Order: sequence, then C-alpha cells, then structure tokens
Amino acid sequence: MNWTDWLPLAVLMTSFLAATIIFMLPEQKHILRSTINLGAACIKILLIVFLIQAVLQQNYPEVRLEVLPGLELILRADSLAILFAGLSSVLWLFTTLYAIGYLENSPNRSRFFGYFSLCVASTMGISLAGNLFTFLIFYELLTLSTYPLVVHRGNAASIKAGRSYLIYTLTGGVVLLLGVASLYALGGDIAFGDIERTAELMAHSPELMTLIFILLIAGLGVKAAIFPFHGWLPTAMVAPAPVSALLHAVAVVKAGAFGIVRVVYDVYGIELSWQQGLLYPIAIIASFTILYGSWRALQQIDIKKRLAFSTVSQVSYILLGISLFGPLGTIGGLVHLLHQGLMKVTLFFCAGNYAETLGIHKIHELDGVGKRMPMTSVAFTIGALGMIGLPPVAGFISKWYLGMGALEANMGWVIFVLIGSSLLNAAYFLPVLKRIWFNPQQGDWPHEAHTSYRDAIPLLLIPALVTAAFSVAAGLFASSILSPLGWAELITLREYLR
Amino acid sequence: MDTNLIFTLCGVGLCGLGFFGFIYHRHLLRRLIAFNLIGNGTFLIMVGFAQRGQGVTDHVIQALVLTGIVVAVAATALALVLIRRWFHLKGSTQLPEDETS
Amino acid sequence: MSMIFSPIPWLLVIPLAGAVLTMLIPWHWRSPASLLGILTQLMASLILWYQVSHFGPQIYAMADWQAPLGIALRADGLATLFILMSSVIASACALYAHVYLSLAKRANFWPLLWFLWASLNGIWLAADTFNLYVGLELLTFAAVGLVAFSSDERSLEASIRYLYAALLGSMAYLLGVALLYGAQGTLAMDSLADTWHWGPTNQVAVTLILGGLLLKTAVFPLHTWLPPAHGGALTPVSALLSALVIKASFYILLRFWVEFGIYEYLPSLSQLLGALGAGAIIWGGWMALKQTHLKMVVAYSTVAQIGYMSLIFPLLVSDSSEASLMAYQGGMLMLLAHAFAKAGMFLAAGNLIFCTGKPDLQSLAGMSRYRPLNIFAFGLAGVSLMGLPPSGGFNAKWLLLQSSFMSGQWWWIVVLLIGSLLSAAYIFRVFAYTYKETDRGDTFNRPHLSLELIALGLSVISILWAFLSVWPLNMISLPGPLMEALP
Amino acid sequence: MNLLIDLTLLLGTLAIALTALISRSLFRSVVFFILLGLMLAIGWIRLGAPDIALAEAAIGAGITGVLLLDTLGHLKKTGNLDVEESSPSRKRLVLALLSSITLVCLLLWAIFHQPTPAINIHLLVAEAMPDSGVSHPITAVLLNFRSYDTLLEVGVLVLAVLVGLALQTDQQAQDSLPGLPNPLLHATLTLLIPAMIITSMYLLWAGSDRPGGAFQAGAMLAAAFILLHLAGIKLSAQVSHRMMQFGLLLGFAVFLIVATSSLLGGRPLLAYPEGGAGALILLIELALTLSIGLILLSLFTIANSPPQATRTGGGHGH
Repeated sequence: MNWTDWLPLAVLMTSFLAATIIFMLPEQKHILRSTINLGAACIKILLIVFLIQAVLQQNYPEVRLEVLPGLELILRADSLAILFAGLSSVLWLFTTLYAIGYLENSPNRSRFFGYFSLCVASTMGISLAGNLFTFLIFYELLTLSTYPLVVHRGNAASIKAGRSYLIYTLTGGVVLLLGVASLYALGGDIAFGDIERTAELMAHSPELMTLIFILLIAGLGVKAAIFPFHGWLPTAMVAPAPVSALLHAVAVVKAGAFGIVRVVYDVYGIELSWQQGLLYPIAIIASFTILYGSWRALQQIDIKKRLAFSTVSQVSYILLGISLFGPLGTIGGLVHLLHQGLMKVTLFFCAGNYAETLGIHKIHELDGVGKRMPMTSVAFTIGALGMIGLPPVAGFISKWYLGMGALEANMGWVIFVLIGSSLLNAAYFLPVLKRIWFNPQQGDWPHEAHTSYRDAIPLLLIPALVTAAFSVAAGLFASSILSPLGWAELITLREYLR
Repeated sequence: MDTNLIFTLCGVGLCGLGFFGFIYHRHLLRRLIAFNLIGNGTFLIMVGFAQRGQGVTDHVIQALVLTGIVVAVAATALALVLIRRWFHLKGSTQLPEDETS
Repeated sequence: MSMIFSPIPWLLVIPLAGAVLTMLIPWHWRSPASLLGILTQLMASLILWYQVSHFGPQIYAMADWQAPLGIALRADGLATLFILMSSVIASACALYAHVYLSLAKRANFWPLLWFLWASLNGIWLAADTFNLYVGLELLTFAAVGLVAFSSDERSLEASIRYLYAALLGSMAYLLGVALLYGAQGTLAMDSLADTWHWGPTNQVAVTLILGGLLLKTAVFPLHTWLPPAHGGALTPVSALLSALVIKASFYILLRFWVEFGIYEYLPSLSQLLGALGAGAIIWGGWMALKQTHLKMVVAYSTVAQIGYMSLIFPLLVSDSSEASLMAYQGGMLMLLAHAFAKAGMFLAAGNLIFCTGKPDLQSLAGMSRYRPLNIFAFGLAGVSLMGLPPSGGFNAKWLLLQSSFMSGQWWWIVVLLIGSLLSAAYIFRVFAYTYKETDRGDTFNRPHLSLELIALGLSVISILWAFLSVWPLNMISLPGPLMEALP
Repeated sequence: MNLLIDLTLLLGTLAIALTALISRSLFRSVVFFILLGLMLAIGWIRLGAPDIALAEAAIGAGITGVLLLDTLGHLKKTGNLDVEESSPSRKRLVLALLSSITLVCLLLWAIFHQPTPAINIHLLVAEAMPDSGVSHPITAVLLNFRSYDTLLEVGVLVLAVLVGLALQTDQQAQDSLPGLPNPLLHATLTLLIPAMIITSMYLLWAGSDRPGGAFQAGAMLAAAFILLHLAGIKLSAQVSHRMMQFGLLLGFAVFLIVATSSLLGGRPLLAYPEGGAGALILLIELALTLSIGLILLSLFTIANSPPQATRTGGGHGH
C-alpha cells in the first residue's frame, strides 16, 4: 500500500478525532478547543492538498475495510471527491473561525463544536465514499450529527424545527437505504465508477433499475431540498448562523446534490441515464424547483428565510446541470456546487453579522446598514450579485455553462428557466441591496451590540470577506486548473472520456 | 388400556384444568394452585408417556420428575414469598388488571 | 488437550462458587471476591474463544458420561460468542452495580448475579433439553429475585407478573420436552436431531416449547410482563434483563428451530412468527412513543427489538442458502448489537434518572447541557437501536434487508423500514426533552464518573460493531450443530 | 382389577383437582390440593415410581401444602382471606376455556400418535449401572449420570431461599403463627421428631439401593423441623444466623467441591474417581439431606415472617 492510500482516512480522522477530543474537553477550555478546531482544519486542508497532487497524477488513493461479508467500506479520493472535500475543508476553516466569534459567551460550546466537527467528518466521508454503502453510512451520520446543531438553542421553536428536520431527513434516509439495499441485492457491491456492471443490470432488468434510480434520487432529493422535499430547510434556519452557513448552505444540501451527482455519473453513468430517459424528469423537477424556490424567496421578509429559499432554488441548478447531457452542462452543474457554496456561505455570514451586531433579522430593518457596516455589506453585495449571475462573480460562470449545456443537450427551454430565475433572483436581491446602500436609516437599530468595532467584530467579519473574495476570484481566475471551473472541467474530461 | 396411558391421560386432564385455572383466576393463590396442577399433570405425562413408549419402568424420566418436583416446590415457595409481600403492601390478593394487553 | 485446561467447566464452576462464597463471607468481602471472580470469568471466556476459534467446536461430557445417558455441553461458535457477550456485559453491569448500590444491597446482589451468570453460561453451553429446563428455572429465579430487589410496590408487582409468566413458560417447555422424550426416548439435542420423527407428537411438542419460549422471550403479544419488570427494576438489573436474560429463551428457540429443522416442516409457522415480530416492532415502538417515564421507553424498545430478532424465523426459510445464512447472521448480529446497546442505554438512562432525581421525561430538560456524557452514551446506543449507520444495529438490519430481498419476502422490508422510523421517533423524542434549555441552572446530581464511563463504553461497543461485524459473523459461522443444520 | 383402580384414581384425581380449582372457599381449595397430592402418590406407585410417590407425598403434598396453608393463615390473620375477589370476567372465562380445551386436544392428539422411541435409554442405564457406585438406578441418574442437573437443581433451591432472604430485611422477624402451647403436642413431638429423623436417615441410606434418597430424606427432615418450629422450638433461635446459613449452603457447597475436585484430578467436572463413586455420592447426599431440610424449613419461615414496611440502605437512584 502506498502512503497516499492512507490520506482519505487521515482526512476523515482529522475532524473525527477533533470531535472526540472536543467532546471530552471541559466547557471552559475555550482557547484549547479553538486551537484544536483550527489546527485540525488546517491539517485537513494540507492533507487535501496532498490528495489533489495525487489525483492530478491520476493516482486515486483508497482504503478498504470489510464490514460485512462481501461488503466493503471504501474511502477513495477521485477528482469528484476532491471537489466536494476541498470545498468543505476550506469552508470549514472559515466557518470555524466565524463560529468561534459568533458563539463567544454563549453556553454549550463544547457540544456545539463537537458535533460541528462530527458534521465535517461526515461530509468528508460523503465526499470520499467509494461505494453507495459507504456513502449511505456517512449520509446518515450527517443527519445524526446535524440534529443537535439544529436544536442547539433549546427553545420550543428549534426543537420543533429539529423534529421536522428529522422527519424529512430520516424518511429520506429510509428511502435511500431501500434504494441502496435493492441495488446491492440486485448486483452486489458496486464501486463508484463501475458503470459497466450497472449497464449489465440495466440490460437485464430495466424496470427494476429505473425504480431503484427513482428511490435513490428521491432519497437524496430530501437533503438536496428539491421540490416537494424542501420543507425542512427554511424551518431549520432557527439554528445559529454558522450552522445555517456551513451546513444548510453547504454540507447538508450539497451532500444530497453530490449524492445525485454520484448516482448519475458513477453508479448509472451519464450515458446510460440519458439513454434510459432518466435525466429528463430530473431536469423538469430541477427547473420547477429553481423557479419555485426563487418565487418563495421573493415572499420572505426574514433575511435568513429568504436566503434559505434561495438555497432551495440554487441547489437545483446543480441538478439541472447534471441532467443536461453533455460536457458543458456537467461543468455547469459541478462548478455551481462550489460557486453556490462560496457565495451562499458569504451571504449567511453577513446575515449573521447583521443579526449579531445590530440585531437585524428582517429585510425592512436593513435600511441604511451599508453606512454602518460597510465591509459586511460589500461582502453581502458580492454574494448577492453572484447569485443573480453578474460577471465577474462566480455565479455568472455557472449560469453561462448551464445555458450552453442546455443548448448542447437540445433543451432550449432551459434557457428560459435560467433567465426567469435570474430575473427572480434580481427581484429578491436588488431591493435588499437598495435598502442597504441607498435607503436612509429608519430609527434605532433593533438590538445594537456594544463593541469597539464599527462593523462586525473581526472574527465575524474576516470569514465573510474571505469567502466573498473567493467568490470573485473563482470568477476572475476561472482559467486556472485549480479554480472550481478548471477542476470541474478535469472531472468532466475524465468522465466523458471513460 | 394400560396404567401408563391412564395416568398420562390423567396428566392431560390436570394440565387442562390447571391451564384453565391459571388463565381464569385472578387470585394469586388460586393461580399458584393452578400452576401446581399443571406441574403435577406434566410430571404424570412425563413418566406415563415415556414408560408407555419404552414399555418398561424408565428410571431416567423418574429421576427427572424428582428434580421437577423439587423445582416446583421452590417456585411455589418463591411465589408465596412475593405474594405475601404483595398482600402486606397492598392488601390485595390479585394484581391490578393490565393496562395494556 | 487435557480436560483440566478446558475452560468449559470453569465457566460454570466459577459463578456457582461465586454464589456460594458471596453468601457466606462477610459483607465487605463480597465485592472484592466478586471482582476477582469477574476477572477469572472473563479470562475463561477468552480462553474458550481462543480454543474454539483455533481448534473448532468442543463437546464436553459432564461427569464423563456421554450423551444421551449423560449430559453434554457444547461450545460451538455461536455459544462461544454468547459466552463472551454475556461475560462482557455482565461484568460491566456488575461493576456498575458495585458503584451504584449501597453496601447492604450489594451484599445480596452478588449471589443473585452469580446465579444469573451461571445459568446464562449453562444455557449457552447446554445440549440437553432437560438441562435447559433447569437452566431456565435457575435463570428465572435469579431474574425475579433481581427484579424484586428494589422491593417497592411497582417492582414487586412486576416481579410477580414476571414470575407467573416465566413459570407458565417453563412448564409449557417442560411439557414439550416430555412429549419429545416419549416420542424419541432421548433428551440430548444431538440425538434428538438425529432421530427426529416429524409426527403429531413432535409437532405438539414443538408448539408447546415454542409457546413457552415465546412467553419467556416476551414476543408480542406475550410481552405484557416485560415492560414493568425491565422498566421497574434497579438500573443494573434492567440492563442485565434486557441485554441478556430474554436472549436466553430466544437462543434456545433458535437452536430448536434450526437444529431440529422445524423451519422446513412448518413454513407457515415461520411466517406467523415473523408476523408476531412485525407486531412487536410496531406495537413496541408505538408504546415506547407514548411512555412518560424514561425507563419505560427503553423497556418498550426491548419489546420492539425482540420483534426484529423474530424476523430471523421467516427469513431462514428460503430457497437460497445464502439468504438463510444472511438471515441467521443478521439476526445474531441484531441480538449482539442490541445486547450492548440496550445495556448501555439502560445504564445511561439510570444515570440520567439519578441526575434529575425523577423518572419522567419532562425532567430531562437541560441534561444535554449539564450531563452531556450520559446523553452521548444514550445517543450512541440509540443510533444502534434505530439501526442508523454506523452501528451494529445497522449492519444487522442491512443483512436482514438483503436476506428479505434474496428470499423474495419483500413484506419484511416494509416492516424493517417502518420499524426504524418508529424507533427513531421514540429515541429522538427523548433527545428533544434533553435539549430543552431550562433556567434552573446546574442543580442536578452528578453520578460517579465510572458509572458514566461504563454506560458509554457499552454504547461505544454497539457502535464499533459497525466496523467489526465480520468477526462475530465469522465466529458464529464456524462449523457446529447449528451451522450444519442451516439450509 | 388394576384397571379399575387406575380408572378410579384417574376420575378421583380429576374430580379433586376440579374441586381444588373452583371451590369458593380458598381453604377448601388448599385442602383439596393436598388431598390431590396424596392421590397422586398412590398413582405414582401404580406407575412403578415409588421414589416419586415418596417425594410427592413429602414435598408435593406435604411441604407445598404446609406453605399454602400457612399463607392462608397469614391471610386470615390480616383479614385478607375474605376479601371479596372481583369475579373474573366472562371474557376471561371464554379465553380460559378455549385455551385449555385447545391444550387438551393437542395433548391427546400427540399422545395417541406416539411413535416408538428410537433410543432406549434404560438399556444404557442398565449397562452403566455397575460403574455408577450405587445400585438404585434413580440415585445413579440423579447423582452420577445426570448429576449436573441435580447440581443446578440444588442451586435453584438455594436461590429460592436467597431471594426470600434478600426480600426479608429483619433477620429476627416475628413469626405470624405463635408457637402452639399444647403439652400434648409437645409430648407427641418428643416421640415423633426422633422417629422422623431416623426415618429420614433411613431414606437417605436406602437411596443407594432402593427407593429413597436425599430429596425424600431432606423433605422428611424438613417436616420434622417445621413441626418443631410450629411447636415453638425455633431452630433459628437455637443456632446462630451464620450457622444456619452455613447449613443451608452445605449441601450445595459439598456438591460443588466434589464436582470441582474431579477437575483438579484431571477428570471432567463431576466425574467421580474410580471406585470412589459410592462413598462420594453418600457424602453428597448426607450434606444435601441436611441442607434440603434446612432450605425447606427456611422457605417456610421466610414466607412466614412478615417483611418490614420500611427498608434501610436502598441503592441510590430510582
């Protein structure tokens, strides 16, 4: 075994061990806890860099463990895995920083950071999973470890939200389990990428394989918040801002979307899925969810709720990209997985900053906040413009490729969906930006925190600025191989040349 | 009709009666007596049925019945200890109805 | 191999001697003596494990008389796994009790525990139907004694209910054995299997044995005695009862079922047992959801989990031998994972109740903040019981699912999946209470750290089975009478 | 003639059992239950099982009867005897009838389809008898061939006492029945007790070659002890608590030591050394007799003594 083969396990263990240690630490050891947290995050990024190197050399490290006779737990770093793992690990670092600032002086931090790290461990497991069984394990672990974060505040609203979250995700998990178990029963342990095996099975029993496909997508669709399974996402917004930012903008919904990517590309294979007509329904559902999410976002007056519905809409862009047969669509979908993550995290960070610094939760309270908190507002503006799809922010690239992909796949109507959605995006973001920058302040701020800083405190501000900068950089340096676009092209190349 | 069969049937009768009583009664002492009836019936069946099959006196099964009788008396004594405590605490000779059944 | 080095007799002698000694010696010596006994017991189990996995299954002729005249003991892979399982869990519960109980209580606890342990080991190793009867009675008496131990009104009522149900169950079993003996002239399992005569007598005998054992295992709808007994006993006792005691009658049932080939002759009976299991899963889960007391939730969860294990019976019946093997492995893994998870969960629940001083769910508010370790232990055990990955419970559920697919009995899949949602519902319901924030601050009791760690340890093991399940599965698949009788 | 006796016994037994079951008076139920034991003892003789007949008379009818009667006395004293029982519901009656009829039908079906057993264990017993160390087959089975069962069975007895003791906090609890201050009884007892003890020893001794053995002897001894107890001569007052406990456990301990010593001698558990079987069995039986006598006595006295309402030293929690 090559030493790099241990890297996937090491990536997983960094956050898992961090979680274990943090659980054991007494509540008051704040500095030690933060050190461990940030240290683990940095080590993880370092390990990912090694993995990127390995993957670039077409070397895919993997570890296997037989958990049941004939069934293995596989951790494998391929290019798609790196895409998601890289995103999560970078965002973990900044979200941890943000969370340290956000939760200063609040109780239960040991529990919070413990489960937070456990979430990241599960996300890493999801990205590095080498077969559906492994994926399922970490997918469910993610549900388990996010529940305590959703109910973190312990008030009636959050416990209610936790319940609704569980009802959705556990039911989705059961459906996914049914799909995975059926596929295993039909064809044994199929590693990701072994699409020849699936093709054989499809030739043998097409109805069953189609049914399994529907089960898998439906099960994953719950976390990806596709209509009509999106109900949990807005209610889960009662959680603290870092949770909303990392988990609900990135980890959880992306886990669902990423799972669908895996199913389509590495289990069924894009060509097979296309031939069997499995992709078209996804395109329709995704399109509907895009429009529906945007429409609902327009009606929200709560900032986080509006962002949540925006997430519902944006995650379906990824699915839309996947369902467009052809390299360009694939690139569009994959690259949006990253871009949306960066931009949405920025937006949630900013929403958290407004809430923490000035007690702003509702959109009409934002009047004139641009002058009071210019830095945060700049970051927010970048995120919002990116969402609308304005160049040079990253969101533009996603939409461009999606549009091209639609043409390539002969699904011209998708262009109208994209345009309609962009208009809606503009309709729910531009008025907000107008309030921030151009409206005068209306009376006192709802709940002003007294700090020595004019803007949010640095621990809250810096992560927001950095992710905003990343969002712009991803657009500006899109031609680099290490940019999201470059990496998505690499994946697509390897996928379509297979 | 040989002796073994007759006493086997006697055992069946005792088991039937005991089982009836065990379900029918709620008084704990009555149920205990019913349990002992089942026990005695079982012992009769053990010996009678075995000896009917073997055709001779079967010492092994007789030894087992001896063991069974001793276990049964231990069970009765244990039950009585518990029942008496129950009388003492609750002044009742039966258990409350199951809330769920 | 000289007989003196066989650990089999020691697995019985040590606990029996422990029982005698702990009754005779002065109170303050009882705990140290018992702890020493626990150590030797663990060692004997390990030696047995080593011997069985290296030299294959062992037969031990008691008093040097071969079966069917004498009584044989058998240590195959399954028995060895159960020996190890009960050794670890009983040791953990014993250590817990050592800290948890006052000196006076402890003095009487030890001999009862040793008798319980002896009877469990006796049952795992038994290969004689009448010997199993005596073992079951010994087990019943010890368990009833332990339930009555807290000697308040509720536990007394529970112990009487338990005793009556168990006595009726044993008597039905004995009656069945009497018929078997009359029909075949032997009591030894092996010679019964060899000369099995599938006539009316044996059918009635099997029905009686089945009924008795189902009652003792508390399979729905014969479960009503279980929740008060398991929910009302002292905490370490509850853990022992739910984790080990009900498994004994289930184990005997399984041995009969497979070794005598009952599944082949009565396939509709298998489906009936499966239906009872399904009823248990649904009803137990539903009742657990409605309970207001923490330990009653856990006790009803046992009812539901017994249902999962019962699914092994219909699933064993299949045209595909692979499906049967998976059912067997899945059922046993379920049993193993449940034993650890339930012991951990009961101990954690006991700790929580000690913290709040009240047995109800409402008072758990704030626990997750102030006693996170216990909540964590409770949660890990819960993960395994819900059958969510990664846990032993999940792997077991996976095997059962695969077995259902393979044998085409899709209806059990529905049961399994609904069951997991129900169990998730009642376990997360408990969690929701613990996450509520209160303004009363940390006014809770603090259990001894060792109590928290023991609960956590057992729960962690139930999770670890997720990654180590190949080991017990290989163990139970070692050649032995049961394996050879599998289809 | 024999058939007539058997049939009479069958009908008599069932009639008595039915009366014991449905009699309105609990006292009558218990008396009929004891009577049933005596009937059965005759039945056992008819079945060629004098050992069981002895045990049934002494233990099944005797000890169980005394225990039940004593509980009745306790109930009467605490005014619980005449507590009106809520009469069982119709639903229960139907359920009970259906279940028991099903059981009887099943059993009858099983019994009338009895196959010929493939294994004749009595042949094996006969073959092994010379090596057993005793000449009475039942003793050989109980204490040699299947001695492991017997070991566990003694364990069950000890356990029953243990549970009783654990539930009883006050060691010097007051008895519910005062001693019977009857001079005539005392006089009778002075004759009866030695006779019973001698009978007990005879039963024990006889066990090696004819019906009798530790259990019957122990039951006889227990009967003597209980009579003494009822006469007001408390054994527990005569010997210390520790001695009593030692006596209770003696049989089990000796059995276990003999069993284990064979391990140390390189033989399987419970295997007697060559030629030593007879002596060791007698040793075990002697210890067992004493212990069984004391155990049965204790079961009687434990059930007899009312528990204390308040207990000391509970475990924490719950």
